[in-house]
Amino acid sequence: MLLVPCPHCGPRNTADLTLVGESESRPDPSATTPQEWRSYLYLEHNPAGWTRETWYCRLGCGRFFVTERHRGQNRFRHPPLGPADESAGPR
Amino acid sequence: MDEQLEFAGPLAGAGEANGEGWSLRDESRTPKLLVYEDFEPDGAVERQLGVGFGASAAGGSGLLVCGIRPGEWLLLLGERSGANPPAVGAVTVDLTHGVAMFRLSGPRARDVLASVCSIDTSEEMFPDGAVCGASVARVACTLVRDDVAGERSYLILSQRSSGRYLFDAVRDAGAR
Amino acid sequence: MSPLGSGPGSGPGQAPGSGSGTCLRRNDDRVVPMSPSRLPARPGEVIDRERPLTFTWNGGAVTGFAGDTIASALAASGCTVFSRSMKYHRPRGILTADFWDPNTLVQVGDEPNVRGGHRLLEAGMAVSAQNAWPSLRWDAKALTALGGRALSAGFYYKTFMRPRWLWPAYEKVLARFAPGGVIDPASAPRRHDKRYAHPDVVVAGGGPAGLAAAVAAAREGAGVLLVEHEHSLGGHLRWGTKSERSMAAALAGAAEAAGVEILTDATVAGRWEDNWLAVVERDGAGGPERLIKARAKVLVVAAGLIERPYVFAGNDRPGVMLSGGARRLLNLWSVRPGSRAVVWSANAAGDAAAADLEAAGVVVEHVDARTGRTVTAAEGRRGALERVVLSDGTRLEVDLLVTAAGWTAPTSLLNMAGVRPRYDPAAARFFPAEPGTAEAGTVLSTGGISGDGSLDELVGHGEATGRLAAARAATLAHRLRVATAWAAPVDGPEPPEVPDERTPLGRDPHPELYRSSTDGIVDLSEDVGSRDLRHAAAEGFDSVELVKRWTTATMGSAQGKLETVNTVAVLAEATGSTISEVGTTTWRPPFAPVTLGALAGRMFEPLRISSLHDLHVAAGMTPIQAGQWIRPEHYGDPAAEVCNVRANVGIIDVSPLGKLDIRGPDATDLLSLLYVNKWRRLAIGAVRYGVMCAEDGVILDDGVTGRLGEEHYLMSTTSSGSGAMEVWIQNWLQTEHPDWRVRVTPVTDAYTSINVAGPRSRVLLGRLVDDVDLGPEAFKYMQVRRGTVAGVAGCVMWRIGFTGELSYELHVPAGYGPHVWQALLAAGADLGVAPFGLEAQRIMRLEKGHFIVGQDTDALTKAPTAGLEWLIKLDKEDFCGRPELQWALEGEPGDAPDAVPRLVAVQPTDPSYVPPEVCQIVAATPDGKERIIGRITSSRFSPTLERSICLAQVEAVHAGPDTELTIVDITGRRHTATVMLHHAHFDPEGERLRA
Amino acid sequence: MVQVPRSNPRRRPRRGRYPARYSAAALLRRGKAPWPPIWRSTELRDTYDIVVVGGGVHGLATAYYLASNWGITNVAVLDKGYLGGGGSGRNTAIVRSNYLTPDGVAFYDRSVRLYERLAVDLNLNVMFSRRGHLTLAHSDGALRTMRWRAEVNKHQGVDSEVIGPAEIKRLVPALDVSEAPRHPILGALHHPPGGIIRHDAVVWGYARAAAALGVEMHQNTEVLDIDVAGGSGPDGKGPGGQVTGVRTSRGEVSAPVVVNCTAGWASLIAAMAGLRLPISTHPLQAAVTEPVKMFLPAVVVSGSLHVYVSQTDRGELVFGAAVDPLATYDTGGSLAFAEELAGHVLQLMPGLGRMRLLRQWSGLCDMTPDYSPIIGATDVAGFFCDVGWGTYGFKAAPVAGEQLAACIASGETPDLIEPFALNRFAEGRLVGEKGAAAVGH
Repeated sequence: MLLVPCPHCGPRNTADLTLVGESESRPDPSATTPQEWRSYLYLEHNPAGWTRETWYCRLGCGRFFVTERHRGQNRFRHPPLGPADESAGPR
Repeated sequence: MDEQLEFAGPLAGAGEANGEGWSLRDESRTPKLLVYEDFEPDGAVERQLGVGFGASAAGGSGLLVCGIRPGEWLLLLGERSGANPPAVGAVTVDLTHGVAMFRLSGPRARDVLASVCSIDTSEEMFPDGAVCGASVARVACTLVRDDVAGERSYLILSQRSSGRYLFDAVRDAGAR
Repeated sequence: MSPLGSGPGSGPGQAPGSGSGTCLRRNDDRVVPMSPSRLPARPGEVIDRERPLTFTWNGGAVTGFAGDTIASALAASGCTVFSRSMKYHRPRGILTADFWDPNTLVQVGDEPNVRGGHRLLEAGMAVSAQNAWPSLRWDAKALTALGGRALSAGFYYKTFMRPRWLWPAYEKVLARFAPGGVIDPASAPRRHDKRYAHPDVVVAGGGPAGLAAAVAAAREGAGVLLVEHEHSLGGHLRWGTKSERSMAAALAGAAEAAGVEILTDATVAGRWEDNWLAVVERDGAGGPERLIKARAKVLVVAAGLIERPYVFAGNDRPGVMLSGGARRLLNLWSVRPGSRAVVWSANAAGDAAAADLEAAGVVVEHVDARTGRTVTAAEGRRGALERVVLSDGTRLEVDLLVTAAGWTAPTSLLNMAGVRPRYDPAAARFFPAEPGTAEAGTVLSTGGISGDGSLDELVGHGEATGRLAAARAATLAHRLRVATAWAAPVDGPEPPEVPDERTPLGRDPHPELYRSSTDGIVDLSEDVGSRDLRHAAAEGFDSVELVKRWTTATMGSAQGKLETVNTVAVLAEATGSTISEVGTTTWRPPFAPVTLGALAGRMFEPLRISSLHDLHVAAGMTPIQAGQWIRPEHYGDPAAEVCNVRANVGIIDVSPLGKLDIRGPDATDLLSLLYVNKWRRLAIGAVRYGVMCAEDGVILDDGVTGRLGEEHYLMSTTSSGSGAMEVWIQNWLQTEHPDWRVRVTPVTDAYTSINVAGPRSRVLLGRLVDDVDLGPEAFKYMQVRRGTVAGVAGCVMWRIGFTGELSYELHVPAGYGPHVWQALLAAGADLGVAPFGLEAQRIMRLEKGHFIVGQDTDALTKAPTAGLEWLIKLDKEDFCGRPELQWALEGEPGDAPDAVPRLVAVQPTDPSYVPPEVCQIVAATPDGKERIIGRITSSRFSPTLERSICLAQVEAVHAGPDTELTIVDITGRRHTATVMLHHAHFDPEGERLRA
Repeated sequence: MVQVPRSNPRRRPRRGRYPARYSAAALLRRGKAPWPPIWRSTELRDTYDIVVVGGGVHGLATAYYLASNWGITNVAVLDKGYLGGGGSGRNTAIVRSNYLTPDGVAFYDRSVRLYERLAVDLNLNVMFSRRGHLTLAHSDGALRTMRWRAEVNKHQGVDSEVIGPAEIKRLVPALDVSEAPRHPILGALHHPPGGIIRHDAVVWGYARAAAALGVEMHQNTEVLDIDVAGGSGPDGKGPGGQVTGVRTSRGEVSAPVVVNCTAGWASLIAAMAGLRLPISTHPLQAAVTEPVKMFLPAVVVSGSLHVYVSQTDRGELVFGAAVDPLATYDTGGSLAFAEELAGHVLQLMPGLGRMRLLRQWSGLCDMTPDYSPIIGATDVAGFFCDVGWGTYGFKAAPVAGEQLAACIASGETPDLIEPFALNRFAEGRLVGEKGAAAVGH
């Protein structure tokens, strides 16, 4: 089981966390277009390489954070980028 | 906590189970206060409480301060102590009734835990005073190493409603 | 006559077409005497002749000794045929006499596919052959009639296509040929323990190199777990010379002394990211296996080598054995595998086998494969070996043929770490290539897998590997402690990265021996021959993966341990390429089969109960599982419970209702963000209903939130949604608004929640509350108060009305929940108070037309569909799902508003007819057909209105009041129903709850 | 829409055109003599009318129906590995049509009907075993969803019904239908037409039949890039563009039509054409046990326990589960999967504790937000998609191939696949199968 580098707890089993998804910035809801908004809702980059991801440390510190993972080789870039950045909206 | 009224714990029967080299006790009555960091964090709360995330420290009269999450502390006010907690933090919430708390003690306590929890409880990785969030028998718990008189001892805290299931699961694990 | 084939129990070898079953049945009542093939006591044997064990083989009693495996005991008793092959049902004898022996899988009691070559003998075992033949004789004939000679691999793809209706019959016949033992679904489940471990170093393999590595690592201070596949340590030394055996003993002793944790009869079944290992402790006694989930810092793979069969005509005939098999039988269990033997040897192991056999009094013809002589055929009759033919035409009358053709490195665990095997023609085997992944530095190999050498060289390499492993583990341990919040602080700097300076093991030259000039069986478990492989290649299945799928080679019980390399070699030969070019198939976990029981362990299925659970049980509740919660569905008569609430007063345990304590100056902003409606002007002491939507406008959850203070709210969510909502809210706070000054604390379990409902609820509550004015003016509908109930301070009271009655929701500190519940029942006895369950509540909410998220709505239901336009406030600049809701309300190009579903209340024309939930609503189409236009989402018989009532989702065009709908019954019958004006069937103006 | 030349009118007779016709008689005649190649291998040419990317069951079916139904044979199927090496050879080979939405039901029902004829159509026995399919319900919510599906299925003329524990026990005696388990079996959706099939055989059958019609299969030919002209993207790719060809590990190929049938890799191929898809790639794991004598007569599925199980004619139990929650292209699999799986299987059939897991593996699934595929044309002219198949692609291959072939050849989108167009996401019209997945777990 992959160890996820939680910036607060330290390395933890994947099963202790939840992958929230690709970090995607949330369009301004009062000014957005259907095109833009639905890209934000549905479209993925889904590369086989490095991706910025938001993780939730469900069983540990309860914190959301952003890190980079290589989705092809399934390993993390250390160290993690720290707490979740504000651009990453819930999906 | 009102002493006139009878406090109903999470368990039905005996609040205690014992096995070879371990014992499990219900300490859910223990008053528990959740304290949050100030809204503009300046580390004052941590300085005052003496510990940060991942650690615990015994205060006076049976008070145990546990850093359960970054910027969040759970204050356990020992059963006897009428200790009034330090008035710190932005927000304080009484979780006495919402959280079940069991104490797993004894030389074999570590082995019992090893069959229901994936946390490395070696001396180096989980020393006395250590605090972490972990799954115990698939229940989200806070685990505190709180040795008593030099004897290996763990506090296992979970949401109250899972308490009875959790107690039974840990007891069964010990019964193997 | 040779001892082979003569002894009782050897019957299976007899007349073709008849077989084991028949003959064995003849033996049923015969106790089989010890056969001459068991030799007098010999040094190094692992059996205890003082402890004879009697068991049964196909019903006949047989006796072996403690320390015997099932196979060795049977061999000692003279048995030569242990199974029938999968496809052709050819007799099969011992090949390797160990775990990987494909021919000695047997049924033991209710346990199928037991490795007879590995499982230790126990008294009273009921052992039987798995592919016993005559029971399938008729089918056999049927199959032969189909053309036994055309039974090449994949033949079934080429026939049975027509007539289509006949295929199922063919299929049944084919299925009867399924190999393997018998599982009894009724056999009692056993308890399998599991545990986690965090060793510094795990060594897979307890041979000389593995032992040396474990000892060296432990001496460097590492915590070491040594896992050995066999029943005792020492690897190939165990059946070796006196000095080799004492070397094994010495190493084992050292491991013991160094404090190595030793597991025998155990396997590292798999390796995953960051050295997450599955270690399976097989219970030698056939008892419950145990799974250990080990997070190792470093894994040392010392799995040794597996001997490779040679492919030639008759190579699967009983009496043909690998050198290791012959030596194990002879040296571990003192079983003489034959009396006249050809030993065809290409290496030292084979030479040693020849010597051992000669020493045991076997007449041996030693044929040196290194001179180019090969075996072309093993011939005989009645499942026995009688003659071996060599490439130079020599014919030798023997009853045993021992081959030593070379080795296969079981590199599975290394492959799982990204290390690819690479073929070396000079050494005629695969070796692990350079580390393939970044973390491969934490996966090391030693021993036969890595190379050859003298015993001293192997041990030396093992020790170097152990020291390297310990050093790297120390570095990782240091980093782990530094990174882990709760770990003990580290003293001193990080131990330096240790480079790999081990002197590599050499590689002994070995002739490439895979297939002779004749064709034979390549995969003995699957009955796949070299001809099948060559034909498959000719048919275009020219890659190893394709040929594997077409012929099923390497897919059997041995999972390629014995046959993969031969498969590759034959394919290479057939396609005129090299073994390196063809490459090998992927070794997939597990390394050795694992029981489902061990993998499952004890399943943990958390349950949640409220503080009132025991009271509900005492009151005779009928429980229902709602997610993890156990709740009272009713206490006997839900309809009566409804009537009692409507007429008197009832109390229901709603503790699972999600509750969140929200505090801070920005609390109101948070509510405005989460809910689609407004919260700015909610007065202290007031509660409001709200709906939350996801970013796609779909309804997520609903509930009421009360304002307890200037900066203090208590929010309620649905019971099923509470967990998800906690995370949802944290996500918004942490990722979108980390600057907001608000703290959200889940307090669901802190309160026991009791809804007191019914016209007499105010009276009842009045008797238990004195610090709150419950008067209709003082405590209005949709208000919240804090006070003392039955002497319990700190209770929160909401005046709301899910049931449509005057009702109060009490949130009581959970420890005092039972006290308050009992006080209510006691105080209200004269008022007719009684508990009611979920079902009664569901009926009443339906009478009121309240929807349930997830039942009346689904994953595509946007707020307007549920009739919530009035709630959505687009003049807020931001809230979850705002854009989608705006477009849903204002419409966008391409919309077909008529097709958007609407949630409506529906009443069947026939008041006694209750349409099943989710039955479909249809409308006629122009072409005279019917189209689904919606469905019933909730339906009940209302005891209050004495008629059936429903909620339904129908396309907007059909959602107008008084529209007549057609409901299709499960039986296909049609029923009419009418769309109502209001969602509420009962008291639409809500006079009762405002009373 | 590009006009694709047709070599001759649709439905030319195929019989007799095969390199070697399969039959029992032929088997006997040939005895142990080798058979001629199942498909001929040719050199990769530098131009085709249509390039299908992905030599799995979807790509091969598409190519086969282009050739057989529309006479379009100048087609190359390219695969970076070997034919059927992806999801086609890694799935659990279950075939069923008991879906939730009318659209879904009609679509998959067509697929099942094609499967029933496939062995004859392709003259290769795909061993379709129509043994019945049970979807167990462990909660009222789940039971409601089963009833919902049954209702819709019936209305669409598909044979499905909700049955109770007693009937379940009668059909599959090994199941524990008592109240004892934590997740008791309350009922099931019984779907008699459902069954299992030999997945590799379907791949080989389509490949062999397509090859016989002139379609070329090129293995070990990886598509590295797609040439698009006139697109709105900076590189001339993307919406508004027109496909002109592909660059492969074995050279450039020009083609006016490129079809993306690459399942788990769909996002990567689409990106080459300048398109972003609503897809994330998750592994789906499966496992097989050692063989035992037949005891499991039907396909058994439990949604809430995330397990499906069937017993092959070889006696092995084949298990599948839900997709891994962790999005990744790594197919290493996990131990957690095997643990969960075993635990759940034993909850359903407690007597199987002594069966042994023999092998586990993973395939890559292209998951869409509404659990429905993406089929048809895209905003890049000549670039077609047959992706988003998640965990249900194998059972849909025949109909997807048939309909996509029609879509490409005729330039019009057939009704059956209209609901599954890519633009449904931009227009916020997701498919209702998500309702099934979300209602009453």
